Amino acid sequence: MLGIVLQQLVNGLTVGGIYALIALGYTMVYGVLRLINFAHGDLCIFGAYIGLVALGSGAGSGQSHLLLVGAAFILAAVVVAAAGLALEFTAYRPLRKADRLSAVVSALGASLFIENGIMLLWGPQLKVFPSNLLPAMHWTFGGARIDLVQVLIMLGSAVLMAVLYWFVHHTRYGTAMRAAASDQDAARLMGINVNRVISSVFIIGPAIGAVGGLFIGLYYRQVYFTMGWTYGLNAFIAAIIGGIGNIPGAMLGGVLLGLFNAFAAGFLSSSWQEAITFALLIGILLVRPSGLLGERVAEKV
Amino acid sequence: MSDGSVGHSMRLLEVENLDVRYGQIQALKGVSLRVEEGEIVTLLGANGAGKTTLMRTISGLLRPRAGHVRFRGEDITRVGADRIVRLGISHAPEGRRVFPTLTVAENLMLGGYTRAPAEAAQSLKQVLLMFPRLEERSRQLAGTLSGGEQQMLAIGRALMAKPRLLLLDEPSLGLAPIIVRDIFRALRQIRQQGMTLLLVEQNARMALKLADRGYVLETGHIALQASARELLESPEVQATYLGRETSSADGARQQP
Amino acid sequence: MSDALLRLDGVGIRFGGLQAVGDLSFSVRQGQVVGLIGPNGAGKTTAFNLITGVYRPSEGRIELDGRDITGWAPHRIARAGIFRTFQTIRLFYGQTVLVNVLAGLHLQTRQHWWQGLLGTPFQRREEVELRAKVRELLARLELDTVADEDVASLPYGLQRRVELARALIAKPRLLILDEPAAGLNDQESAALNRTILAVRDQGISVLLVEHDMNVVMNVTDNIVCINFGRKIAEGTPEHIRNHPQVIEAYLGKDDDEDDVQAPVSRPAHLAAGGGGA
Amino acid sequence: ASPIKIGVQAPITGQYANEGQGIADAVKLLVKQTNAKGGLLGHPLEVKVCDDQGEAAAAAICARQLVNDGVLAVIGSYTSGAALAAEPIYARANVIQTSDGTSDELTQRNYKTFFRNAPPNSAEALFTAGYFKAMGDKRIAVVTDHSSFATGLADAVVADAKKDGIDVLDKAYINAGSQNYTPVLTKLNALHPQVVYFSGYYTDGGLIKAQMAQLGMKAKFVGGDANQNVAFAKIAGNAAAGAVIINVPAPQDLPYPAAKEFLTQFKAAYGHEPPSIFTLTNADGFRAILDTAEKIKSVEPAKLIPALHALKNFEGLTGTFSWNAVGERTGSPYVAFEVMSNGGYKITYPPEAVTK
Amino acid sequence: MKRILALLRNPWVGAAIWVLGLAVPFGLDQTWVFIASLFAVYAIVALSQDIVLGRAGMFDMGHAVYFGVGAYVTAVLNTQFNWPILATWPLAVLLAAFVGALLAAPIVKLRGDYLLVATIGFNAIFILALDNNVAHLTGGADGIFGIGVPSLFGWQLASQNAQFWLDWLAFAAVLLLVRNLDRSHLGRTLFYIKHDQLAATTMGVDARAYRVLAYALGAGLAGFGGTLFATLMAAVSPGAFVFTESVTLFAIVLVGGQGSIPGVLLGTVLMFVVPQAFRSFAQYRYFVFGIAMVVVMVLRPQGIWPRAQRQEAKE
Ligand SMILES: Nc1ncnc2c1ncn2[C@@H]1O[C@H](COP(=O)(O)OP(=O)(O)OP(=O)(O)O)[C@@H](O)[C@H]1O
Ligand SMILES: Nc1ncnc2c1ncn2[C@@H]1O[C@H](COP(=O)(O)OP(=O)(O)OP(=O)(O)O)[C@@H](O)[C@H]1O
Ligand SMILES: CC(C)C[C@H](N)C(=O)O
Ligand SMILES: [Mg+2]
Ligand SMILES: [Mg+2]
Repeated sequence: MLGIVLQQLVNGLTVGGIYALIALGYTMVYGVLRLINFAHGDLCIFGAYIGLVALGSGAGSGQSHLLLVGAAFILAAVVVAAAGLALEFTAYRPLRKADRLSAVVSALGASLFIENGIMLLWGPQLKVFPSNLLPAMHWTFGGARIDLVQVLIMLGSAVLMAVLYWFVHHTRYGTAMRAAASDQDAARLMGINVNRVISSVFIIGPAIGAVGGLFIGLYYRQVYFTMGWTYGLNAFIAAIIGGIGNIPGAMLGGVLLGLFNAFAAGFLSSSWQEAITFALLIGILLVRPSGLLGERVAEKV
Repeated sequence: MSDGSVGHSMRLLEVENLDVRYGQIQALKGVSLRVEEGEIVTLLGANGAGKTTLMRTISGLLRPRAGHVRFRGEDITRVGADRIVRLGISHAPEGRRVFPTLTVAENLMLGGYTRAPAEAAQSLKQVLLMFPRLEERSRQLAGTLSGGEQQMLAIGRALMAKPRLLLLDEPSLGLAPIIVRDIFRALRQIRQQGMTLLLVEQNARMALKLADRGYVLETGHIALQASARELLESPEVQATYLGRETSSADGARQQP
Repeated sequence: MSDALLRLDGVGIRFGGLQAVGDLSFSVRQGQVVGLIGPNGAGKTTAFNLITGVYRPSEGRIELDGRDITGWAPHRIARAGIFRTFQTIRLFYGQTVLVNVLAGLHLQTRQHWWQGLLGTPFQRREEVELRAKVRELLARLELDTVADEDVASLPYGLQRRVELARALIAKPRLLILDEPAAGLNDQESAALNRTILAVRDQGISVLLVEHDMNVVMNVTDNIVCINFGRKIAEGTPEHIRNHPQVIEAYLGKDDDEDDVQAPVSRPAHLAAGGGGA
Repeated sequence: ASPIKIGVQAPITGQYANEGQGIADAVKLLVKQTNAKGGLLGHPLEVKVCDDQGEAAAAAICARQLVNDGVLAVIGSYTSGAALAAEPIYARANVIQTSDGTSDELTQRNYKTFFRNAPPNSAEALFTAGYFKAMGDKRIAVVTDHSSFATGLADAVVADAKKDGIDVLDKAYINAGSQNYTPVLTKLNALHPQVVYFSGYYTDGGLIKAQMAQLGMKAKFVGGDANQNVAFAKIAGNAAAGAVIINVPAPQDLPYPAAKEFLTQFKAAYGHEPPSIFTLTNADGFRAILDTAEKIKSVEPAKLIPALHALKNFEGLTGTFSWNAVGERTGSPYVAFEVMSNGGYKITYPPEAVTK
Repeated sequence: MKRILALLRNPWVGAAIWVLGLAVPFGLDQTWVFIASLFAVYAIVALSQDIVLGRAGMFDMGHAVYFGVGAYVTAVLNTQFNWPILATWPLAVLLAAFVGALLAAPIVKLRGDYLLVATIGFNAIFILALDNNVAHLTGGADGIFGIGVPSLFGWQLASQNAQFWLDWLAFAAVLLLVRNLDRSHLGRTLFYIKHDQLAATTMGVDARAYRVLAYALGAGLAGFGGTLFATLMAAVSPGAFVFTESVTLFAIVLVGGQGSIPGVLLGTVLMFVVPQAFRSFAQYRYFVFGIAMVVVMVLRPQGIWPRAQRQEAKE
């Protein structure tokens, strides 16, 4: 029994780590622009495709696979960050002063664009990652098995998140980001280049998300052009559970969601798992409308 | 503060023929004004006259349709707000606009965002001396401060940039009489430190008593400009902006 | 006490560790104008929010006409006859003055929702009547010329008046005004004084928060001064004006020119306020 | 002469896109060949393709559109669900439909216009239970998605297996495409099954096989007919070898010369092999319709449909078959084959079919 | 251009266009008749979404649920209990409205984006319930097929044309309802709540009750669209009511223009009719759509055809 619980813990933490990485992008953009960037999930999956290209093209070049994988991560992060920046410039910046919902629709449009762009570039069928990219190592403890990809996912996400947290909460630039998040004009009056801050959010979030996307590719070894929605939605839920706009919240939400998924599927019902997840989400919202770590700033009247 | 590098003939701030629109509404029409180094200039005007609009245009938050803003001889009309701060203009905006989800300390720290940390720390000491309440509340989220406390924070935050020119938009709005006085005292202190001030106030009497010169803005254009003393004595100004003394002989201010 | 319209009895609320309002008791009688004053952050707006149901008091009792209305939702409080304006204006921007003021007639509207959907003759007739009522009031408040303008395009002073009209048309028993003179120049605030007195003359009680002593001292029958959420003085304007604690905490000593111009290294009152009483 | 329109309703996009494209490609290839020979009864053929995404809702719209386009016959869809949703619409409009959908319901609703080009679930389930028995598998866990095909097949397998005295430990549902199956597999593993039987489609089947390996599960993977697709082995990766699939023989294992010729032509035209046997079964459905129309010299539904119901011993690419009165394809042998590490298949059961 | 728009806004011009629409089966081929029916159905659903989103200001991204409830009520009652199609109408509408009210009641107090997430959740749960074939009524992932045709006074509306006319009539009824809403106390109250809930409640508006009412109304109309959809398609399946459909409905309202009837209809044309008409570009369809959505929002953030400013002014 303990073995099963441990195994489910491993299962959950793996997926949770991926969710958390993607959730960070949602939360950062939301924090600064109050915008649900519906295109974020697609950007992340775009990252997986870019990684796939790198891995596919380098496969015969005789490099050690680990190096190749590392290069794929960097390439994916860079390309997706560039895409994020381009997205911000074209789809969101012109709507900075418009109604919030206009930007949401623009984001939905961007999502369709990216998703179907991927389809046009890579075709409407599943794409499969090469196997054997990573050494087939695994460890057994207490009846549970964990393999190298899973360890990499957990470690990678933990480190990235910690760095990001430190950056946003303990550096001047991070404080400036939070200031821009709360009042852009006032931030300008402090000498903060708000446009640059927003751009940096659209660089950091997608770059981290691309890492998450590539982890998906390495772990499940199949990607599909509409997958951005599924993962994006889950990550978004994670961000909400944790308290959207809040970086530790995104991490907490992602991990909780992953664990919850695993335990719900493993012990309750695999086919109702998603419903149980949403029920949890709605329950949390009703009890804590701003998520677990979201601070309630009551509206002053 | 009077460094010789700035030629004496050079105006600190010069606004020339400014036109600003919000969509169809023309908020400013051909507004010109100037502020000399070390002066306190006040801007009077009814609601909607365009005072805030003028301030926001100077600090770069709004782009004028036509006209120029020059600061120390340099044309800053098209310069972004964040760069203008670096040039030496600080703006404590209307409605305080503190960062509600940041602490008081973080708000102040951002006020000195453009400066070296060590210099900013120096200014912080002075600001906290001027507004001790802010020191007590330094870890509180700014959004939960009362209106007066927020106003102190907004002024303190603007001072953190150690500006040459401080723009203050209605610092006394919604504040208790006693606080209003405190704030004006603080403003006097600031002036003694040699800072230049452009002040918008509904409380015309107090503003004119503090200022050297004043402008009266009416529906987007300058209707009157004169020394503060002249304005105080002008019948038009008295009728519209200084009603307290003439209309209500029993106003609070007349009490011993 | 039996003729009190509104009565607060030991009302208080905490936000986290902060007692924003504590043990507050006072009452407003029929046809009275009562002023609530106090330093910034004293809890005046919070008290209004407690009375109008925006916040729920954590202790104490609020009565209207002897009926316990503590903890009622805002719309029920409105039904009981209390209407308000806000410290920062809250109008429905992008709509005309007329439509804004129509909101005040919500409780006097008789049509059912399905009648609206079907467009029954009764519903159409009522819509015409409601608009006529609004125009009538707008004329009285000299707002008729702007009735069809978007409120967003109006100067601030007029916006305040529209907000007042919206509350007045609802036939309040008690009207609550949060800093109605903020940002008005002296001419405008003198006009406000006249309006408040006219409202009172119709038998409507008024409770107002205001920092402009020119308004407070001239229109109120009774003033309650609070500090740190607690009442420190209550009485006629005359009484309050000379009340040492009120002067100390709120009004300040009236300074003559010299005093103001003298350099003050550390403002005494600020220090006193910050130190807590 | 005015063209005769042929519809293709298939998942051109969606999870099963490569199957849908395979069907569309096969039909286009046959149409090209037919037109090169002068068309059908002197009329050129024209193809109308509609993407049903493997989705019942989209399928109903496709059916409406193809009917409005005035097609004579529709080839497809790949999934039973999409075929089922479209079936009544074609029936009302008297449009012939041939599909590889194996859900038994397709032939149970008495629509005269439907012709199945693959054998039904009930036959497959019976064969599968027999396979378990022959292999000595006593403890099986069943996994299915929610499609009518997969649940139908899973239920039938469970029933038949129980009749054979096999212990069915659990029947678990997954949501197709959700990828994260380790939680449910962990749960099943705790029951120590000898076999995990999966009745759904290859995209999930390959992943389940891979995740079983990741969890170190000892159970054997056995998949239903919808797992036969070139992508299965790619998705399962290192873990693919040893998976068993139950279906009619795969394209490369077809002994018939006609099949070999078609495969060569297909490869020449598109640069790759067909994704699965279902490209060929659908081609067979289409070929049978063309052939019958030529024989009776008519494309009148009133004449063509009864003629198709009487189709006997048609020489298909996938073997000789007939259609009975309800449009059921009769006469196709099942086999069980094992996936090899190079992605090829090795037939392991029944003994008479075993590849040497 | 302004003048043309103003002209098109005139109700008589709208009525004339509607009458012209009645003639579609005489002038155009069957493909277009089907597309026109589809338009009528989706227009009803989009208008109902606009009640909740554009008028009451609730970010509902799960509106396909109520569309689905209506469709499934008709499908189940007709195929499994042999109810005539028209007899299922009232139940489809009422049940959808009821479900809407029930789901909305606990969540209407949530702020914008949180409400949006909760409604996405409803949509996901709804689909799973359908997939899991709850109560063995919904037919699982592949849904229900073979829904019958409506009959009126013993006359079978079997032809595509007859169905079109039925849908077109229903569409007119819904249009009238929505137009009346705009002129009523209810419509105004929803506007107040959308704009400033606190200010509205202090005027005596029970915001929660009104929001639930708006939700029920929107859900009921969506359910009406659903029952028409089930009949038109002769099949229902979860795929027609998934979250992405909700997203499309949501986008229609904003691309067209919140609270603007012509805007929403235009949005419906763009998102549902154009794709049907350009089937041969299927591959590029959503790609182009995506670009179009961004471009429209950037150029016209209020939507292509925004609500007339201050409609209320003219009495
Ligand atoms: N964001 C805006 N959009 C449209 N019009 C605006 C906007 N801001 C200000 N205005 C209009 O511009 C004019 C000038 O406004 P401004 O705020 O500059 O006046 P002000 O003198 O500061 O008034 P107040 O004393 O009320 O602060 C007014 O008519 C106002 O309605
Ligand atoms: N929602 C809240 N959460 C936390 N603290 C609050 C909240 N609302 C008010 N406060 C605190 O309660 C105290 C009273 O605030 P309130 O707004 O009532 O003051 P006020 O008397 O109206 O002041 P002003 O004259 O400046 O408007 C302040 O210290 C304020 O920071
Ligand atoms: C082609 C097959 C994989 C189709 C599957 N047997 C179904 O009925 O859906
Ligand atoms: Mg102003
Ligand atoms: Mg207040």
